[in-house]
Amino acid sequence: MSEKSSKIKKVRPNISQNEGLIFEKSAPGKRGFELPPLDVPPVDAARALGSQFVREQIEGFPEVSEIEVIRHFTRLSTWNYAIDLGMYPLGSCTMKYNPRVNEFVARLDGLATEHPYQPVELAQGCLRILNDLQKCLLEITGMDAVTLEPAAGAQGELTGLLLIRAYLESRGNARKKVLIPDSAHGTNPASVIIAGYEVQNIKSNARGQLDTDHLREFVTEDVAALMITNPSTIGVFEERIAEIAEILHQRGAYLYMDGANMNALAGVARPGDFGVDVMHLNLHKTFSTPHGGGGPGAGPVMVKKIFEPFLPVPVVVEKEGGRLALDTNRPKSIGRVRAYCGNFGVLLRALAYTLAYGPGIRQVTEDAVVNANYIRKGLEPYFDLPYNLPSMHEVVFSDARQKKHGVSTMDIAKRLIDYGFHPYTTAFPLIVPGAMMIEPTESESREECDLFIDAMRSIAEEAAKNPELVKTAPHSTRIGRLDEVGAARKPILRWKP
Amino acid sequence: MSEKSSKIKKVRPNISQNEGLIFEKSAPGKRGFELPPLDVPPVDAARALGSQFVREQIEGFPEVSEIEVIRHFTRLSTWNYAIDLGMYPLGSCTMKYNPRVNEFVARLDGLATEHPYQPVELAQGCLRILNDLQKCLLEITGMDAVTLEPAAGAQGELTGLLLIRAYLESRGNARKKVLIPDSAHGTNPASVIIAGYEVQNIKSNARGQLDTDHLREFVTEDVAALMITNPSTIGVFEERIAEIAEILHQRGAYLYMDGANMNALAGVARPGDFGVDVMHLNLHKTFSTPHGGGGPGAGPVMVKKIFEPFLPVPVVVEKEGGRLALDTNRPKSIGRVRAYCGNFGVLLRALAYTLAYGPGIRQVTEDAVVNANYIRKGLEPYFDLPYNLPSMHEVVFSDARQKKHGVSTMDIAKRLIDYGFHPYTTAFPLIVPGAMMIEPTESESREECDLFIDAMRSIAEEAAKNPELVKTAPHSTRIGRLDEVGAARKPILRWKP
Amino acid sequence: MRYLPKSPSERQEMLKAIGAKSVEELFQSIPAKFRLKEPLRLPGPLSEQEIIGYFRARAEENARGYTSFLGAGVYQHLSSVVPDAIVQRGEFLTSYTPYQAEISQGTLTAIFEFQTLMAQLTGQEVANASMYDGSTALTEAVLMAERLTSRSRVLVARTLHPEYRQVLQTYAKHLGLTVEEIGFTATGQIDLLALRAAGLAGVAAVAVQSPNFFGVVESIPTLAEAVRSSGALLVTAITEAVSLGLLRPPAEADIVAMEGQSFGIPPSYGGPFVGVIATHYKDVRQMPGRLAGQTTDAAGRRGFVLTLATREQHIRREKATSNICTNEALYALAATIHLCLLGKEGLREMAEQNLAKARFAQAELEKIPGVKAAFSGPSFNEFVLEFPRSMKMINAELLRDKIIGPLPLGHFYTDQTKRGLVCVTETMPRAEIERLAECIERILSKPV
Amino acid sequence: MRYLPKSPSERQEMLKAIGAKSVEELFQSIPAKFRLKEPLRLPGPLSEQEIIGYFRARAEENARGYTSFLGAGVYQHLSSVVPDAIVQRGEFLTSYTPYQAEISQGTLTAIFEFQTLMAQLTGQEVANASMYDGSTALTEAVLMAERLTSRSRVLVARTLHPEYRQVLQTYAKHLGLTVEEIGFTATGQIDLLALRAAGLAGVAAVAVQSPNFFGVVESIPTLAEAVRSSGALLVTAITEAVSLGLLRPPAEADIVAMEGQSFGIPPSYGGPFVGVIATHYKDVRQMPGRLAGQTTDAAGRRGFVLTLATREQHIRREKATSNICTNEALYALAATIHLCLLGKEGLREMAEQNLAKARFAQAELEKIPGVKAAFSGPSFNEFVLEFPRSMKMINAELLRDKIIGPLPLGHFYTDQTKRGLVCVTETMPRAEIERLAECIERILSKPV
Ligand SMILES: Cc1ncc(COP(=O)(O)O)c(C=O)c1O
Ligand SMILES: Cc1ncc(COP(=O)(O)O)c(C=O)c1O
Repeated sequence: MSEKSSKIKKVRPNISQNEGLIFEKSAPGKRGFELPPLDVPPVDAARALGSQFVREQIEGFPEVSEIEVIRHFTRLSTWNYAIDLGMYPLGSCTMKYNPRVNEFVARLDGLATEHPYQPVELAQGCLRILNDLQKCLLEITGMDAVTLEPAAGAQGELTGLLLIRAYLESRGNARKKVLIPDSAHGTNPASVIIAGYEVQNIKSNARGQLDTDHLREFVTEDVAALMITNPSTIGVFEERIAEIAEILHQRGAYLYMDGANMNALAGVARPGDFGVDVMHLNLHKTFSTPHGGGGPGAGPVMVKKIFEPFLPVPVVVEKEGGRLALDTNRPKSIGRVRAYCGNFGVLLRALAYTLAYGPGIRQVTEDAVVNANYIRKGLEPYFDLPYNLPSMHEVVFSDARQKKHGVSTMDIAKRLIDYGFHPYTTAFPLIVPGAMMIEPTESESREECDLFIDAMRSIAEEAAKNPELVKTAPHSTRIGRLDEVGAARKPILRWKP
Repeated sequence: MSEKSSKIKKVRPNISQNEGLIFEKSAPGKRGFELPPLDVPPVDAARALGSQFVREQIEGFPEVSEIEVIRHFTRLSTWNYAIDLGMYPLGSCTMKYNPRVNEFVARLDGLATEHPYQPVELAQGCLRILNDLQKCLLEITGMDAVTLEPAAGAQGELTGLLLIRAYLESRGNARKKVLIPDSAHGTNPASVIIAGYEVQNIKSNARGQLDTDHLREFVTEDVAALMITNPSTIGVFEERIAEIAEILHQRGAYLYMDGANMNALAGVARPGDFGVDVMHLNLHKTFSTPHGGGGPGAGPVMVKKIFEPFLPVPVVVEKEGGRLALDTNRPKSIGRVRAYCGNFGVLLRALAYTLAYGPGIRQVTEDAVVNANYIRKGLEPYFDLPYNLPSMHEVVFSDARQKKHGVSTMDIAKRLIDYGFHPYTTAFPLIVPGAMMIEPTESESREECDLFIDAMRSIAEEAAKNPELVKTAPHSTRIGRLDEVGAARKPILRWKP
Repeated sequence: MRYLPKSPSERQEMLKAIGAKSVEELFQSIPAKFRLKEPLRLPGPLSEQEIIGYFRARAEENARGYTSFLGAGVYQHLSSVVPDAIVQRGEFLTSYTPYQAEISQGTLTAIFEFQTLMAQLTGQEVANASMYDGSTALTEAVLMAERLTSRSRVLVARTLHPEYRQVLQTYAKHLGLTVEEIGFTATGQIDLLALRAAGLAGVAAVAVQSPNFFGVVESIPTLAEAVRSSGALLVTAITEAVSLGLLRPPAEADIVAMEGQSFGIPPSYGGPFVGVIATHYKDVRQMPGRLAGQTTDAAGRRGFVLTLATREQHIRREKATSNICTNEALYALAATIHLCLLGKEGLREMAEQNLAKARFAQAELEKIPGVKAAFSGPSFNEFVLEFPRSMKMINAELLRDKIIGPLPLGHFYTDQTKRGLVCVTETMPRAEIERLAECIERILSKPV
Repeated sequence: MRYLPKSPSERQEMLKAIGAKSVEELFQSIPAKFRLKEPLRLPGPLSEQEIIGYFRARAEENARGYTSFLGAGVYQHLSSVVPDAIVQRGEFLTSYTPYQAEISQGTLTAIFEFQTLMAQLTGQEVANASMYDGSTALTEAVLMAERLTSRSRVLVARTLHPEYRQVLQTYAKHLGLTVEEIGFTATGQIDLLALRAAGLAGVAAVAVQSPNFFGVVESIPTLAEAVRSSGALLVTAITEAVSLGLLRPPAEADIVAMEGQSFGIPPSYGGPFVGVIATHYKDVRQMPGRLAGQTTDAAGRRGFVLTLATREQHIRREKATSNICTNEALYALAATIHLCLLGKEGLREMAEQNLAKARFAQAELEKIPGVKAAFSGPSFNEFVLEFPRSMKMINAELLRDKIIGPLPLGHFYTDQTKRGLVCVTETMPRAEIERLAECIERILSKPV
């Protein structure tokens, strides 16, 4: 590859196995799994159920052997980038190390095997895990009560909003609107809608912060809550957070905090202390549970005392003697947000993570913030920093300087791939045109941060001197930029024989 | 890569992470593991032991964190080829699928955790595994008695030879020589020496088979045994095997069979039936235990009745009521060949493999032989077949035709890498100059065999048309051919600060 | 601090490079009064060994050693060790949502395969990857029907999983939907007369489950027939996905909402599982959740990308089809691997074993005096029995025999305190089924 | 047949392509009378579930739930779940010996790191990767000394692991080596006077172990001093590798033969473990076993290759330094990962905890009337106690308390029936040590 400059230190080309779709390997009669013999009399399905209820064989369903399955997915896996391979500086995503012991304990017999409907006397271990995690999360956030039910951040947002709504309703008026800064994540407005509210977008000020004067105007009797992300999605702490809370509280509205950026605060400051009423955490971000190519996650919601009666069922309660139980008989509850007891397997991993650090979790936060600032320092001379405020766990540059050469944040992101890195987050937050949102997390060594800084500097140089090289990247991957427009125009969403 | 012909269907280039040595990532104070706190009073080592017994800190020992270790070895792993990635047609090595469930059961609590010195009453499970495996191996080989002690094939050879020696000694004369065909694996002669015998090499005949007339000459009163590999290392069954055994037996010598090629026979024919007196198996070949980049293995030795008293200790014995015990009180035993009870963890996996097939193991053999013959058929027009006898589980070509263009078996092997395959075995057996020894095993699908045939044909064409391309291969790996001569001249065998 | 790759002196050097005197300086933007002065009161730090010890101790406090006849949406099924070995490869486990297609083809290809498998199984044209679980999939399917029909009435069978119905209620409440429940007949199936009586005018969705919460198979073609002309959509939930190995797929439904836990995902006290929505190709733009689509690069090589993102919150914000972002991708992958192993024959055989075992169990249990089937409709691997005494009492006794007995229906249907839902899958040994029958017989034969 | 990637019709098509009418035809070269007519009488075929069931049943027949004080060459040590997660990556697990360096740099680099770690730990210049285990490593080390010195007497300390000595005997017997054993003193260390008395003339190797089989640390400098001038080589075996975290390495030995099981490798009823030989750089060409060396490719990039293969059987056949071929590479990798995690401080801390726990245990046990230390030399994590009654009887009683007691030395040293070898590592909770002491005290206080 002639374009491969010697500046690329982190990767080299190597061979990579091709592989078709599993359906393309199928042949009748191959088996990848065998069942133990049936130890009861067989039953004729058509006779037992009525033939109208019995299906034909499944057209196109694969028939392959075990080794073909192993190879298929092993080969596929080698086409992925991952935290285990290197830095994954996706801003807002907190792609940190996923400890292996968490995978181990999540699979223990007696935990992975438990059924949500088994009698609570036989589920004390599961309940204790939930209860212990709840206590940890309350201590870390400084809040009063918690539900672990929500399956991800977005469901946490919805749950939190429903709690505010339920409380307001109980006081006679659910109100109509939720305020959302323009820097917010897309799930925030989407959740507001499901909660039955209107979205009122509010503009950030020139410093990327919430303008309190502006806010004062918007907080009317119609406003149920403000959803804020703190540190904001540009990685900056809302200095006036207490004032913001006060403005809301004075008008009977509440402060919801999207806790996606809690990796900047754990052990350093507590939302409960600075006026937050309701918040969620993303355990698959801050608490290290693996992202698995898109999930699972968990989005616990923490609230102040007044919202507690409204928590979704079931609620873990302590009975006398330390016995734990699941309470579903809660008349004021917003109801159930998903079946069973939340993403238990994710919650369990988050507890394992918390126990590994204990109060030392503060060091995590410090390292995350040091890394972000180190990268900021290293890249400030090369990239435009639209909001020059102190960065916490992430830093957001823009492609303003590179745009002059026709090179966009997406181009730089793709070129980073050639340098051996996963791209940063592009195109978010919306308040930064051409955003380059970089969150290294605490899991990166100085060496990896230095390589990243080097790569970005080198790309900045390329953008000036050889913009085409950057605009056509990546050049070293097994596949080039894909035709996304074509994919969406006439979507092919499944294999067909 | 301009030389990359479109004939390469199985692989494409992709990026691959670089990584230094772990020592190069070390920094004082980083930790990758923490111990639970000590629950007894600490002891001052110098005081307790005498300071002359206590070491200084270990110069250069690494200090790294858990994520660095995970990334280091994950990155390293991506530089390897493996069975899980594709065909590994190393002749004589039987690189077959290593079932995942075997890894699972080998790690079970109550198996992986057991100590070899725990009382036999508390080790009945381990002993039962050993005993069940013994029975299976005896049924498969048709032999009378077995030891599971040897840690690999080579140690099996030594053990087998010592058994022959001990028996002969018990009859008054250990004799002096062991005959070895020139097609034999290098471990055979090396083992003979440790057993205190001289090696007498004997030439194969023009058909690559043992010449019985020739043999008759060599089998004198000095000869203790003949070590034969059957099917031989050219993948051909010794048709005269019974006659060979007879020649030996008539002169009081014994037939040792290197069972490395048992993947051609299991379920089809039994060495015990065709005159073999002593043999070993390589469980890490025929019985699917993973090769792990060079081991571990296990090399059980099966013998005819007369050798049983001489088996190494310990011997698993059945007591009344089915209770099992380890017998070490065997006066005629050759002694101990390694500590404890053999490579138990490997033996266990081999049993899991055997149980998965049961009598169906014959199908394995059939598929292995079909694959080898299919490849032979596909490649015969393109490569020289020095011994044109019916192939069993492997086929050995030579580079004779390609040599004319200056292209050697090693060059073709290296070029195969560019085509996405692990090379076949080169430079063995010695009776084939420029050998290309191909053993697909039963684990390859027709699709993978076809890709292999295509690749080999394409390389044959390249060798004729563009020999330089082949001679300088591989071109697509993250590193090129390495300077082996330089490595051996002034060996650098460890990292130094 | 074993997870942190920094030495103390590296920390100092990095601070120096930043130009900060201390790490405190980096937190100056947080008002001083909110900065914690004391360390948090958290348990730990624990070594790896202690963490394992903690969780092992918890595992001991659960139901190890008990035989369980619980199902009700969470099933014990056989699975190979292979899927778990593969999902633990760092390349799958520790990667993010595959936004950067060039370095995410592994995940994207697997998602595409998942979508295909789910479509094949459900008899639908397209399926997404993925929803949080079955309950939220059902809920989102109803919301999707609302968008497609612009109507606001929802009719839900009372035979639909009670917790699914509760989740639907939670979501529906504030969206102006009215949810009406439709009862069931003696067959255990939805009451078609009641459905007709409720009227389909203004109905966005009729939601049923098959096999339903009582284990009874609903007649989807009949329901589709009944619903079709009204303009309402038929939404079918599936909680026991293994049933699709044998049962006619709900091809006539407009939207299928499925829980995929049965495909090799451990019960794990209720999650994480994997929800799926499958539907008509034409309605895909109203479908929530991730979709991978096939396309090519400039060189014409096949590849996969996340597509139709204009449905999603990160593009459309308040106008998105759903707020879902993080989903259950890793379990979609696990289910994909599991199904590839099982294959056409394996899945059918597994389903047949379920049927055979459940029928055997039902026959054994019905031999007990006073025990009888509660419903007459066809069932797969779950069935409701009516006992002569309260389920609660019987179950309390069964625990002494280390058996977790039938799910007491009274918990969800207050009038059904003597009824229990029995689940028997291929994992249940015959001997344990017989032991259950013996124990119940013994319990019932005791004087009250 | 789930491991076989062929459909019945593919088999037929392939046979057709080969030109064979049936698969039988491919076996024609085997004389008909030797071809089996009947299927083998083997158990199975078993499904994966049944295989797991079989092995779980075997596990139940072992010592689960017992506390064990056994060591004697096989030790319980803490290890992280990380090494096992990594060695299970197919790229490591399912690759062959790295003959093809271009596609084996992962394994080769790790081997190079292993060699480095072993050299650092043992205080030697170079180490190989790997030998079958400690016992064969010791044996091969002695054979290596024979080659280096061209002498044939071997003096072996009786304090060397008895099974290691037996293995040495098995190998030595037919190579013309005479093995003489040297006794021990009241310290539990080799008897230097006896060593001198035996005379070093014609001696190839003096073989000792430290800490020795009694757990007593030998003075390697003193031994080296005593041996050096004679031209014999000092071979030092190490069975408890964790001791090197704290104890002075045997830098003065000429050859070190080590068992690496202590580095995170499970006991697994005695194997597979990993043996190592370490020695002087100048003697490396007489060393058996695999060696990876650093080199470069044509572009000057660093890489690693197997080197000095001219020592090995596949090149030198009967003139090779050993017959070893397959070794224990995967466990060398596991040990490497384990040691990288432990690191400088972690290994020392682990060793210190062993010392502290063993000292605590010894003190607790010596409080019991009639129980006393058998030897006075310094010990690490094992020590021999002398009891007022037979070890056999005491151990039989201890089993009732679910304790596997000290190893009865009488098994190996017929005159020591009242002595037991106690091993206490960092994994042993204080409470269990105290329980052992209580149980022994109770047992001994019973009238005979
Ligand atoms: C700031 C922010 N809020 C909310 C979310 C949504 O969380 P989840 O993906 O867990 O639903 C994300 C995740 O991408 C986020 O970055
Ligand atoms: C024919 C033959 N014999 C013997 C051996 C030696 O076996 P091992 O490597 O298990 O010692 C091998 C393995 O390479 C072989 O192929």
